[in-house]
Amino acid sequence: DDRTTLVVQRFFGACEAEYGRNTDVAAAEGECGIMTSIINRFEADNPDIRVVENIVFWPGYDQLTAQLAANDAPDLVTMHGSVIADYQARGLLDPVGGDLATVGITPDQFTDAARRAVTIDGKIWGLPLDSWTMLWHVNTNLFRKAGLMRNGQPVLPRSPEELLAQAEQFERRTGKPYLVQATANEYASYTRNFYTFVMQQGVPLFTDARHANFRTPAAHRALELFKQIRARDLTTQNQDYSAAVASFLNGGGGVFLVGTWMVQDFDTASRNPDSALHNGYAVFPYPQLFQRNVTFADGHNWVMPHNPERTLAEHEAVLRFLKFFAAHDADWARTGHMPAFAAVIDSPKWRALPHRAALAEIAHTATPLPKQIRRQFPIETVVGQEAAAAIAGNKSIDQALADMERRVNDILQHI
Amino acid sequence: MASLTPRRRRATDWTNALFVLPYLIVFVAMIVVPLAWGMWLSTTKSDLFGTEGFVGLTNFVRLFGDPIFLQTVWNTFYFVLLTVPLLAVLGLALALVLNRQARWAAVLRTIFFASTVLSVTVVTLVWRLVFLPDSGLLSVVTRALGGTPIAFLNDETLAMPAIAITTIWWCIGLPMVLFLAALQQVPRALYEAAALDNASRWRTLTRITLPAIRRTFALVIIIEVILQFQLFGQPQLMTLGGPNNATRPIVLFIYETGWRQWELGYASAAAQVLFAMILIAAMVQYWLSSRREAR
Amino acid sequence: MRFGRTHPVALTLIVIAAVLMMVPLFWVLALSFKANAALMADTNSVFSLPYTLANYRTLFGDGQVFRWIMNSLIVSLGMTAGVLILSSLAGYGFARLDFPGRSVLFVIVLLGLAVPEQAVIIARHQMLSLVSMHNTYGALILPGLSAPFGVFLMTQYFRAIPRDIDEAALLDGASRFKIFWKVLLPLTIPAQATLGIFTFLSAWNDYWWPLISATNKQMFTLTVGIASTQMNFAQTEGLGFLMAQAVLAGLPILIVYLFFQKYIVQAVAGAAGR
Amino acid sequence: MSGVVLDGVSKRYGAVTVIDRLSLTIAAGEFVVFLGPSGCGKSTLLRMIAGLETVDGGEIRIGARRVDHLAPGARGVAMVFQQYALYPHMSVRENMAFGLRNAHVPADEIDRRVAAAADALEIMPLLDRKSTQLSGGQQQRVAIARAIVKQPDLFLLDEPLSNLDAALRMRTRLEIAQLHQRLGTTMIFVTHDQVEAMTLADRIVVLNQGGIEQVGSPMDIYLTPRTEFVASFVGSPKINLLPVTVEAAGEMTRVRLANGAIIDTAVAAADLPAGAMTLGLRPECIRPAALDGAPLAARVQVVERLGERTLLHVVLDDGTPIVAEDSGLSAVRPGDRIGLAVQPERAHLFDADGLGHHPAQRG
Amino acid sequence: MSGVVLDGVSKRYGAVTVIDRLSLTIAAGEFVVFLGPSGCGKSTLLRMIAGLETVDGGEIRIGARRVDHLAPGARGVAMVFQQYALYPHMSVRENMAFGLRNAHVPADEIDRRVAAAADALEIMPLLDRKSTQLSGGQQQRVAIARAIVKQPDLFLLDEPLSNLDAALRMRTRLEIAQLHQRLGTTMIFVTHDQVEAMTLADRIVVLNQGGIEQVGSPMDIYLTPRTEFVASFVGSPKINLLPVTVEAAGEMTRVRLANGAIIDTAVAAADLPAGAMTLGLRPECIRPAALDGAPLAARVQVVERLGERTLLHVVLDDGTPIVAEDSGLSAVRPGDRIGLAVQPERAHLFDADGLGHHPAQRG
Ligand SMILES: Nc1ncnc2c1ncn2[C@@H]1O[C@H](COP(=O)(O)OP(=O)(O)OP(=O)(O)O)[C@@H](O)[C@H]1O
Ligand SMILES: Nc1ncnc2c1ncn2[C@@H]1O[C@H](COP(=O)(O)OP(=O)(O)OP(=O)(O)O)[C@@H](O)[C@H]1O
Ligand SMILES: [Mg+2]
Ligand SMILES: [Mg+2]
Repeated sequence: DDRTTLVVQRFFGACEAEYGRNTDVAAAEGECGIMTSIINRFEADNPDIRVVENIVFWPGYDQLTAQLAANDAPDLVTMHGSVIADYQARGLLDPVGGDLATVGITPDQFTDAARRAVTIDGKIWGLPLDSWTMLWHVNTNLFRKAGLMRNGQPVLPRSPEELLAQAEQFERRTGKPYLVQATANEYASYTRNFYTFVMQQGVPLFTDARHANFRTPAAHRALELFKQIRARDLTTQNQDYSAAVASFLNGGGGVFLVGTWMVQDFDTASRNPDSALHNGYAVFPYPQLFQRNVTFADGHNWVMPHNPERTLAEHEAVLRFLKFFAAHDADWARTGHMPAFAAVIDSPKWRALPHRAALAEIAHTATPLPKQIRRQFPIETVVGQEAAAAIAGNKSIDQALADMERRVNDILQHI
Repeated sequence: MASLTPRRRRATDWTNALFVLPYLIVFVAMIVVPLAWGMWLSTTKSDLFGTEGFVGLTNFVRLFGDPIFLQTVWNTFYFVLLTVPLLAVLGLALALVLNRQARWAAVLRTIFFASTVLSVTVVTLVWRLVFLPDSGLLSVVTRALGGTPIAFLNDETLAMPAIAITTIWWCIGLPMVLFLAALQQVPRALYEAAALDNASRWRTLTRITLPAIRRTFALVIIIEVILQFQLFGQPQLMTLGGPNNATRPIVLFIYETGWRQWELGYASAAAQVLFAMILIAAMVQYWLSSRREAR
Repeated sequence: MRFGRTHPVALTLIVIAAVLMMVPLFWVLALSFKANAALMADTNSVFSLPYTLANYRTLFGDGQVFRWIMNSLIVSLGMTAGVLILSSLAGYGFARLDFPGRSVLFVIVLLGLAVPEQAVIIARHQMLSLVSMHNTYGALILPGLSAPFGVFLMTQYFRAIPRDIDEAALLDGASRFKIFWKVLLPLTIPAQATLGIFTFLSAWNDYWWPLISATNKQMFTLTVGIASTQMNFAQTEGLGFLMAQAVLAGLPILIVYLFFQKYIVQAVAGAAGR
Repeated sequence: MSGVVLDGVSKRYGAVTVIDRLSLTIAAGEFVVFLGPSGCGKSTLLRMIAGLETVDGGEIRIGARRVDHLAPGARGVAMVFQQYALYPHMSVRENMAFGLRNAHVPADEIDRRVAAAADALEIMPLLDRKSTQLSGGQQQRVAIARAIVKQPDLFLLDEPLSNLDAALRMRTRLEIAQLHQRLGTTMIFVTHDQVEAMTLADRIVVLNQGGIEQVGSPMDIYLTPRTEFVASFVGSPKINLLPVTVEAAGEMTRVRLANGAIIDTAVAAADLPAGAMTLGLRPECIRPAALDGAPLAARVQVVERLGERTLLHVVLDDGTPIVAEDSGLSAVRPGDRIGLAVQPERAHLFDADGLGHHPAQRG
Repeated sequence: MSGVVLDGVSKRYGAVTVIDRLSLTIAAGEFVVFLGPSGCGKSTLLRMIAGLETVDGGEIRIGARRVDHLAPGARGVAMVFQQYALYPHMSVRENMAFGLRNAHVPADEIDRRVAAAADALEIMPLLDRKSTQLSGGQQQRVAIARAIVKQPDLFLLDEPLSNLDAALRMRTRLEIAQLHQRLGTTMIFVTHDQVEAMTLADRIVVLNQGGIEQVGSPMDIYLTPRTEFVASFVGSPKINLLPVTVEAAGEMTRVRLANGAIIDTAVAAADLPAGAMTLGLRPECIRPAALDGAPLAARVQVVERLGERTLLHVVLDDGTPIVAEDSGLSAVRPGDRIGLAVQPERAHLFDADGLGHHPAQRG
């Protein structure tokens, strides 16, 4: 075998049984299926390259870290935008911007969110695959019952007060909670909600790379809103992720706060006559409750770990692989994630996908945390824990924000 | 012993050490050296890719001022207290009842062991489904009985006991098997004598069986203390250490600081503290049991 | 033995406990026969028809599973054999033989019991990187061999064997190794079986070390391999599949257990005489 | 104080039948000794009575109660195990007190009984030792003491004196005899020692291969053994057994040895079956005599001096070995040719089935 | 075949001295019996020779080699343990073959030896049983067989016959005696059985409290016990010991009992220390006699019939208990008043230090 070996390490799971040989990307469904099919297709189209697909358990960073420490770097790795800075700062990644330019991929083709996710110090550190955000998944059947439909469109709140009022109306009319949330064994959504609604108030979450800025009225308001929702029983409680999904599918509540990756599943359900969502599903970006229309976002990217032993041939294979993926961004976007290329968003093909038109604005409103903030993963956990404690009433909001800030600063100080 | 020629004796003795040598080599390579390495790391500022410098005891000072860490210490102790005595007592009880050749005993032994074969991922997943207040097994039962389901894993005071129950369900096989093996060593004649001495079951247990297997009892306690101090997977997967850090154990803290925050020095320091705690707990137990033996 | 009859209260309690123990197990089994989509909508659908073999088909459809099972078997059996050999030798040495520094060494080994994996795993990883051993069976087995538990268990067990059996063998001119091998070792079979089960189990279920040592998918063990196939939200979207994986992963251990358990309870009592 | 009834009890280990439908009645207060060759089932029988072995058939009653379904502790028996079975982690005192504590005997009563038993068995100074720190004989005495303190209805003793020296053995034997007299407890005692059996037993049960050969008083057993087996098993040195043919049968039987010598017996000829017979002569009824006039002549091979008596191992002309007895200060030496005199009133005859025919009993 | 020399050996368990500077020389090929009360240190001594106990002082030589630093396996000894110590997981055959395999004896030779020993000890049918499935006596025989097959230089046997019945015991004893004659192996044998000691031993070593009381041939020990301890320990039933005062000392000593009766002895008066003495009379030299003319009169309390002889437990007028002996068919009954005749040439005297004075030996 004199083919060049390309070691590609990724998450998104394995589905050999279903898609092991599939090269028809259009026929694939779901993150795993589409990813597998694109890679299969790449191999089929590039017979001189052997792709070793190393699938790792989500999110795979423990393993990657161990590999890098053992000088056993793969050629390409899937990485969240929020994590890139950590590896980049330690010199563990190679920039790919120059290389991408040689195959005609330039940063200006990316959406804002995607570009921001891979740009550090003016260099491009990876090829963005997508951006994703939390969305407002709506059960329009229940909304109708609650009298929250106007012109066939759900009425969405425009301020915290409206949110509470509509939620109470919903609750009165349907007897069900307005919001469905995964709050058990789950902190990420707390963090994302918190980030989003603080950002909407135009208050920076971090004053600089080493300092969090959580003891602000804006932060207080964001938590207070969710505390109210919970206190007034306007949300499902004590559901973990699976239970929340099941609950929403079964018509357990009006709005499910979950990410882009569920659009496909719920859309499928809405076509099923037995489902509570039958002909009753719509999805929207988070409503603008405060001054600014922004939504916290993150995204998946391909990055290239630094490896001094990588040969020219291998390097070239990497480039071909990235180029191939860039060309298939539209296929990937069928997962529900936002495309990384502005051109895809503008394409009729993408807009024709269910509900995508309503989501297009995310390309502009999606906002990741500033790139200079490292350790976003552990910070997300800390923020989520403290937010949860405040919302559940285990601590006062101010105490939680103070603890949050102290703990995050502690992490940032010790980098 | 004046009569023993020293040279000869030493020669014999050194060859005796050959029996333990193979293990000792592995022990030194895989425990002693890494431990020393870890101790050194705990005095540095490092991540997995290198060391920035020696910082002395700074990491330890920071640990003892870190309320989150202190909470994990307490959580860990609490968990050990919840599980270890129960594991030992239940394991012993099971072994006592199931220590016979009968077919039903073999079947029951297998049942009580079966949960041990599952990996922590599956165990926690199943028990999350059990504890879920919304649609979990317990809630279904509670509702059927007319009660209101309790959110075990979302309740600051109930989360740890829920994890303890899960752990006991998962781990009961090992102490049971250890006790079973020990019971095999008790000469049957002793039970016969006790039966003729009209000893009640309880007295046979306390005066014959327990003294005969007390070494194993100590072993089980020590092993379980050590294992349960290293609680990690259950809270990581069931509660993520919450709610409000109520179930965050030391190892989860170590994992998060080391692998997520990349503060290897700090994580190593926490690992050393854990080591010291286990050491003290195990030694106290060992000392207690060997003192009882000496008497 | 007539007086060994089980007390009815104890029997009742234990049967109840066994039923409670089994409920989650049966649940796992039942879940593994349900379609993922049905479970996503409602986990309680497990209590009703239809059931399907689809999850198992998917599981075996991925040919990799067999390789991972092989890897896991090699690692687990290798580690079990190694631990049994090393621990028995060392246990005999510590329990029965005298050599300079014996008690100090034993105490040091006991201290080793207290070393948590977290305190050594990074250093182990780096050491094995230095000798480029990662992604080999050796690297997967080696750390497990150092666990002092086996030595502790075997030492305790050897100590409880009556000494006059050794003495008879000594007079029979048996070498120390022969006494160990032919006379005492057969009497420790219950402990061997226990240790065997325990070691196999922890090797089989170990996740953390193989995750960071076996990064090449050809070297994945079953736990790591199975985890790698999972999507982020596998527990929601692939619950049935997950449970099928659990059943598959658990079965070999159960078989190993069934094989060993008869040696735990049927072995010759260590104490001589009736 | 209770009698024991065994009714057709059987015991099998796998395919091997160790006790075969054995029936026996022991009166309350009786002292019965089980005598039999090694492996014949004595311990097994004792353990079945105690409840330590299941019964594969038949039933066992102690006193009025049927016990074969009762737990050992409920049968009111105390047992001294052949291998002692002391509790290794307890001191001697605790070993002895354990059973009493279980029976909730008051502490001072326990102390009293322990002290008394320890005194009788001369283990006072050992009371606070661990039982593993004792010599064999000491362990055996502790085992006896442990049974004694319990003052049970029924004592089972399995070779309880085997590891004691002669003097201690005698004292302990006396102690047991006195205990029996004092308490009137029923006792079953396994021994292989004739003297013990003879001196202690009200009745002796001779066992062979899981069945009973003969039950009777010691003198019965010794003087009128029911079978050849009993005759040869009881008595030390062993009875001489010589094949004979019945010669002329007057009122008493006269037999002819293989070498042609004629011996008169006191066995009534009347009820004797025809055919070849075996003559049984105990050594002590064969004494050296002047060569001429003695019915038998023999050459001395070994002279075994036992102190108070001397055993003469001799062979007849045709090579038949015989053991005869002489006084302790016998002047006979190996190689001597001597005559042998036989006491006719002590000669036994055994028929082809092994059944014994004995002289009419005196008085 | 090697002699054994113990030179001032001592053994302590903590504070307790169990063997106290004991010295003893055993010639090659000799058969020595250790006799002594329970707990006197017999087993300990044997175990020290075997190398199973460390020696706290002194030295031990087997043959020409000093062995106290050698491993047990290197000393060329075989031992039968008091508690058997069979390998529980091995069959009888494996138990016996184990030592031979270790010595690399060829397989067919092993088979031969095992078969021979099993045959001699009558355990042939048990060869394939697990040793846990044997009766006590069977286990003991396996233990002996296991030692025999090894054909060692030195045999150590710790009460090897204690669990055998009389007949088997006799046969096994004979087997051991023949083995000794055939192989000429040195043997050290612990027993508490007189007859065993008497019949087997070339020399008997009487131990007491960790030291040697007397070493001598069986007849020496029986006829001229060095101390009162030896006299009373050896002999069954026990020697009668009566406090006396030396009356008139002619050439032979004449003594007076507490009740005034006069008894003549054959002890030379010359070398006798002055003062109170103890008269030792073995039961077999006190015989019932016609009341008138007998030196002693007594009332019979217990008549103990042992078959070939009868023991008479009598009390003198002043209450002193005495054991006398009569023939097996004694007509004496409890309650009878009888006279007692004493054989003067068998009377012993012990002085205040317990040292014995005996009649001049015949021949
Ligand atoms: N481990 C020990 N600790 C303390 N004393 C002991 C220990 N082992 C034995 N002894 C004591 O040492 C003495 C000698 O014991 P040994 O076994 O040699 O006696 P023995 O002569 O064989 O007696 P027996 O005829 O009863 O077997 C006994 O008094 C015994 O109690
Ligand atoms: N577990 C067993 N399996 C098979 N046979 C056994 C078992 N236990 C005992 N036996 C056999 O049962 C028979 C009776 O044994 P038991 O112990 O009753 O003999 P015993 O009369 O007490 O002999 P001894 O005088 O030698 O102690 C023996 O032949 C023995 O070999
Ligand atoms: Mg027996
Ligand atoms: Mg002894």
